[in-house]
Amino acid sequence: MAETTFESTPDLLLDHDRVEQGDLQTEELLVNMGPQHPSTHGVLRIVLRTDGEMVLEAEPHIGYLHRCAEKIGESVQPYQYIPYTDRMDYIAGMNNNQAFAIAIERLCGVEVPERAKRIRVIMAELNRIASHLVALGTYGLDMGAFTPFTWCFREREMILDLFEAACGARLTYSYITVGGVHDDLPDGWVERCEEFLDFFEPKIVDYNNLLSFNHIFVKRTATVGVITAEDALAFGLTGAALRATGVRWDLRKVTPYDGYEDYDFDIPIGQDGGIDGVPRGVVTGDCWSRYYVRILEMTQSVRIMRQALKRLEEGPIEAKKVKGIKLPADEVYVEIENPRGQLGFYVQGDGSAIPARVKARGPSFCNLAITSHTCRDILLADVPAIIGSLDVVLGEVDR
Amino acid sequence: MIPEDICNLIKARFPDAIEATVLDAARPYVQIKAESLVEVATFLRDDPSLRFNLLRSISSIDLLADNKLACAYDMMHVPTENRGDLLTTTRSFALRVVTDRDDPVIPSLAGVWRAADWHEREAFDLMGIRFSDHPDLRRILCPDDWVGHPLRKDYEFPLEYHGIPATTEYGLTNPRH
Amino acid sequence: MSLLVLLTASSAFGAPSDATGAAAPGSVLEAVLFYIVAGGVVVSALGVCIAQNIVRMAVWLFTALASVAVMYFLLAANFIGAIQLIVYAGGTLILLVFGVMLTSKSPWIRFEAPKLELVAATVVCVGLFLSLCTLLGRAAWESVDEATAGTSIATIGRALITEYLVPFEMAGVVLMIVMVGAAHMARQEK
Amino acid sequence: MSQFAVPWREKPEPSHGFVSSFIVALAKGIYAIATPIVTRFPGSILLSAVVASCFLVWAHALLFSYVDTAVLERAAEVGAANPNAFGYFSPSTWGLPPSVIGTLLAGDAAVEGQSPGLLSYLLWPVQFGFTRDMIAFGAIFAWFNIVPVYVIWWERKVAGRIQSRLGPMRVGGWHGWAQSPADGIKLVLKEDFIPDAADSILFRAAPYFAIIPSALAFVALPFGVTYIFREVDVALVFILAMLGIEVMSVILGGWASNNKWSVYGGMREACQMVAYEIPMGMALLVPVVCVGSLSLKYIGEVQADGWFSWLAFRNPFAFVAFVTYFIASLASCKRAPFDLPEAESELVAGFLTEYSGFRWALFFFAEYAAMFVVGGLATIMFLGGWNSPIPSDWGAGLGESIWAKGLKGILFSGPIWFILKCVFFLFLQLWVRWTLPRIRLDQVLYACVQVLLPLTMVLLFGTTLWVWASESGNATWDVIASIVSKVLGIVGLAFGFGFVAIAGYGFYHRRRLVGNLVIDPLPGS
Repeated sequence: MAETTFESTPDLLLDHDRVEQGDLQTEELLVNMGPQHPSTHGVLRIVLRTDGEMVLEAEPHIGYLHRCAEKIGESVQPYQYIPYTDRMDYIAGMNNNQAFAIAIERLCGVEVPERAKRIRVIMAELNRIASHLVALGTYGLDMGAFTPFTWCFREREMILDLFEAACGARLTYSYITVGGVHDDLPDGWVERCEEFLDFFEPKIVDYNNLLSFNHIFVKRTATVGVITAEDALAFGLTGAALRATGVRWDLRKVTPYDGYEDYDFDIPIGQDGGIDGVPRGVVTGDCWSRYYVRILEMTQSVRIMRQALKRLEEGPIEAKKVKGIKLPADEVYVEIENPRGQLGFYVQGDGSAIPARVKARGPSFCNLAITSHTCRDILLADVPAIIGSLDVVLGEVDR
Repeated sequence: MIPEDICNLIKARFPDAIEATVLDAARPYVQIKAESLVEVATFLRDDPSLRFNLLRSISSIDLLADNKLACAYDMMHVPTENRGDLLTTTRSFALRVVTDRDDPVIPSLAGVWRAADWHEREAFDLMGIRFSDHPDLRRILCPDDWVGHPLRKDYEFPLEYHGIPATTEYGLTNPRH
Repeated sequence: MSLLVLLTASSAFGAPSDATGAAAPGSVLEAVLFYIVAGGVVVSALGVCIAQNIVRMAVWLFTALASVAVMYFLLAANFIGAIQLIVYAGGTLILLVFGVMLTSKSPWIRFEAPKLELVAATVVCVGLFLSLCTLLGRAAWESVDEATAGTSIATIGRALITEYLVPFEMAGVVLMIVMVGAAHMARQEK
Repeated sequence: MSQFAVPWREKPEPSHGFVSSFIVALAKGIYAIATPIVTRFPGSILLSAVVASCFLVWAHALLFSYVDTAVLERAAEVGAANPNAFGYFSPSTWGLPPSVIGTLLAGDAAVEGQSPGLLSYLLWPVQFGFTRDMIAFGAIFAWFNIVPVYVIWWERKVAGRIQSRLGPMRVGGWHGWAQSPADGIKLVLKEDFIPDAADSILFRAAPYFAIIPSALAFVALPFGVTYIFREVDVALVFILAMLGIEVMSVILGGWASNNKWSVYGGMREACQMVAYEIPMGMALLVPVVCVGSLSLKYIGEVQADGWFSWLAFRNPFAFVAFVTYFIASLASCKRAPFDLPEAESELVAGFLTEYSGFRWALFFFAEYAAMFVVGGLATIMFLGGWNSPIPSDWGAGLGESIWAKGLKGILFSGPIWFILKCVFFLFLQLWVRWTLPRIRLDQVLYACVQVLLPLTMVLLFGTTLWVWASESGNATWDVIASIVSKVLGIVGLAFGFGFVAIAGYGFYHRRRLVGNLVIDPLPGS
């Protein structure tokens, strides 16, 4: 037969002297998980050092989707750059548009009209729901449950229908632009959106019954990949991953933007099991908490949207004289609450219409950095559970 | 706590560290010397009145006109004492370190905030800033055998990579595209 | 191939339930099948010795065990045949392969015995074979006319808990000791 | 060439080999004939397909019994037969000549020299065991092929409905009935791909290690009292052995692929199978202890007295053993939630990662056939086998005519009941698969070693005591036992009716998509 050797590639930088000598000497195996792997949510490559089913060490390797989006930002005007922000986190395009738009508005001092702010909030929360639906569905897939995926995507399709009606695109919207939003809402959109919210809210109970409180699912995710609040902050985790550790922290409350201070909503956090309907065995900061925080955030998003739809008034949707605006020789760093965490844009102007430097701080990028810290001495099946619960989008990790 | 107070705190503790201050801008920051970066960062993280425990971002900047490279550090305070309560008070701050463009070396902050690990690798990969004492300074986004650092202003895009064409005919004639 | 196996197995069980009669002992078909299966046993056993890769050895061992099971079926000892498949082919062998894959340096390595060992093994084997042959040649063979058909399991069961109770229990105790010992050894690692 | 140049028509037809052209032509032909029929009468066609496939299994048995009663028994009565003719396969004799068969069929053995007729020539080979085996083998092989193909199609439909989508709808017209055969043809025509670094011999051999045992399991699986290919006194152990050695194929396939994920799949399968064989076998021992036989035929015959005589309701231990067996059988078929060997999100496709085309199809044939077999075992060991819930002595008054036999076959006991119950178990397996997440390996082993194994030991011990108490002949105990059995039967009935009621509720409240949210688009969309 063909003799093959499985030698590790030299660039892995994993130490090999942990093989213990004994009667039952076991072989450690280096396994490539990805870049083509069903549960790495894109082109993530994780090198696992395994001993049987135990994963001793996991080292993520990223960059397979690197498109140098920051370099592109230095060659185009801000309103031309909006479509590129869609391509970063392609699951939550609206929120990315919003972050970059706010960054440019803060830099140039553009005042956004009231109606545009309301529409932005509606779109951002809709996209938060859509993004969380993808996260829940694919997390079900990671756990081997196929049905939640199609159920979540069924509702996501309706959100995409709404987006398509508003802006004509279903994935890369470029709807929220510098100074406002690109188009006004079509006739009947608000009613349709309310109809969707009425339809969607009871569906969350369905997801809970099917997946969240499923005994096997809880056993698979509870106490797996526990991250403490201190670790989470040290590694720069934000968003649901940070809230699951018990820190009630959300930029929409802390540093409100686009009028989030007007709305009444709660910040769900992860908590230990046994109370408030959280199953026994759940520990603050484990995979189940991260998953369930997203479920709870969807209900809060529905709440915000109902208020925003009620307060939507006629008016202009875009600030005047935004296209071709000269960026002052100044710099700004703006973070907003993306579905995945805090999405930041650092923009530096130099007096021309084109930014001198655009830097995106992707929440997925920072959240993924904790992988090698968390994926230690766990089972192979826990690796997809942890990666999936961090909910990374590789388009944004690699940018 | 406004940026002036933080700046004064740093000044009181490290009189020689500050090179420049920009405090009345959209993003106030303090420019400090590279060699005192780690002490200042540790102070910012550990001082009970500051406690900047969340490193938000490290942005590398190419100051081609001054023949310098810079790193901008954005940090934030996330109160963790009353965990579970709604947190509405926060403070954020920014540092900047400027280094030589030909031999850019900045001390690593990976020992202060572990989040700095990947951010610094990214800055190393795309801007070519070397971080001394970094535990694992490798390219993170580009392949290991990539030549050059793409985010530098004078970077020339390669025409091919391992036989894969990296530009189009249009790109050849319009290099800025 | 599957047809052959199916045929073998089907003829081994005797005729259909309501058909015209059982396969006559000593019929031509049975003889032919016996030689085919016996050849299979010999070839597989040789394969175990000759193969250089440990998984291939396991496969040869599997075919050897399965062929022996088919021989049991041919002898109308269905219970023994099925148990042979469950315990040896489906259980022990799988555990063996499992252990090899888990603990060996790599399942992809190959063994090459030193020449001296080969020569020694050949000598021992030939000697063993010759002594077996002489033993078989000297034995007084009696043919048993009545095959115990039908109630073989009941007979076995009764024999196990009456006549051979002590050896049966002894075997159980020995296996128990082996299990405890194995568990102890596995624990010692940590 | 036409006036309008159509680019894709200008290309020359790709040349095929003879075999592939033949298969394609065959597929097109079947498709052309079957599609109009199926699209026009979908429901009736499906029903007749079920009946026909049931018939396939037992038609040959009817034929044999006809030949036995009409020819051979009479021949023995009149002494016209050569005793050697009944041998399995002996070239020295040619059996009853067709002329004698003809006279026997005519019912008058005394008249010599009558022309035998075509029928007697057709029936002549059936008197030999070898021919009978060949026919029965054909039937089993056909069934073995039909089950996976249509269960896969059905699984996709069921999965679609559970996931609020439609499943296959295109191929063949009516609900994509031809999807699975079309997939099969595609798989056969696919490139025969073997990885360069694989152990090519073992890589090729591994699928056969899967498919031969699962085909052999059908040899001893009774579909009815007389519809057995071979009646084996240890049929249960034999089928368990066949299910047990199937694991070899997974290990071999995983190893020979020379892929680390495949090896993981193989090792997971090995440890899962070796572990779950024990609770599965011990759960099956519970009814064996109740009945006192390993012969599936005998175990089936014991349960002929209607619903309350089914072994699952014999005593509480058997009832629990039934559930235990079902869980263990899921594990032994690598079905969700125990589908760790091919866990998609962890191991890419596990041991199947490097397989494609026909070999991949063989693995799936084996898996679905094994699903049917474990369902069949559950049916025979716990749910009355081929007996209907109606006690079969109610039909004693029907007589012995051919029509009465047919009616009894449908009402009281026959392969159709067996197949329906197997289909019910298949549905349960699909339902579980498309509802539950996957279990982790340590939980799989924990469930086996720490939960199921002690449980089945208790069950076995308890049922032994129960049987011992029943055989002691204590009248009070008999009353208690019968009451317990009735209660268990009623619980089972409640489960059954609950199942039907839930399905009916779902059917009554079914909705297509969700209202006008989808149907009428907004301006701009």
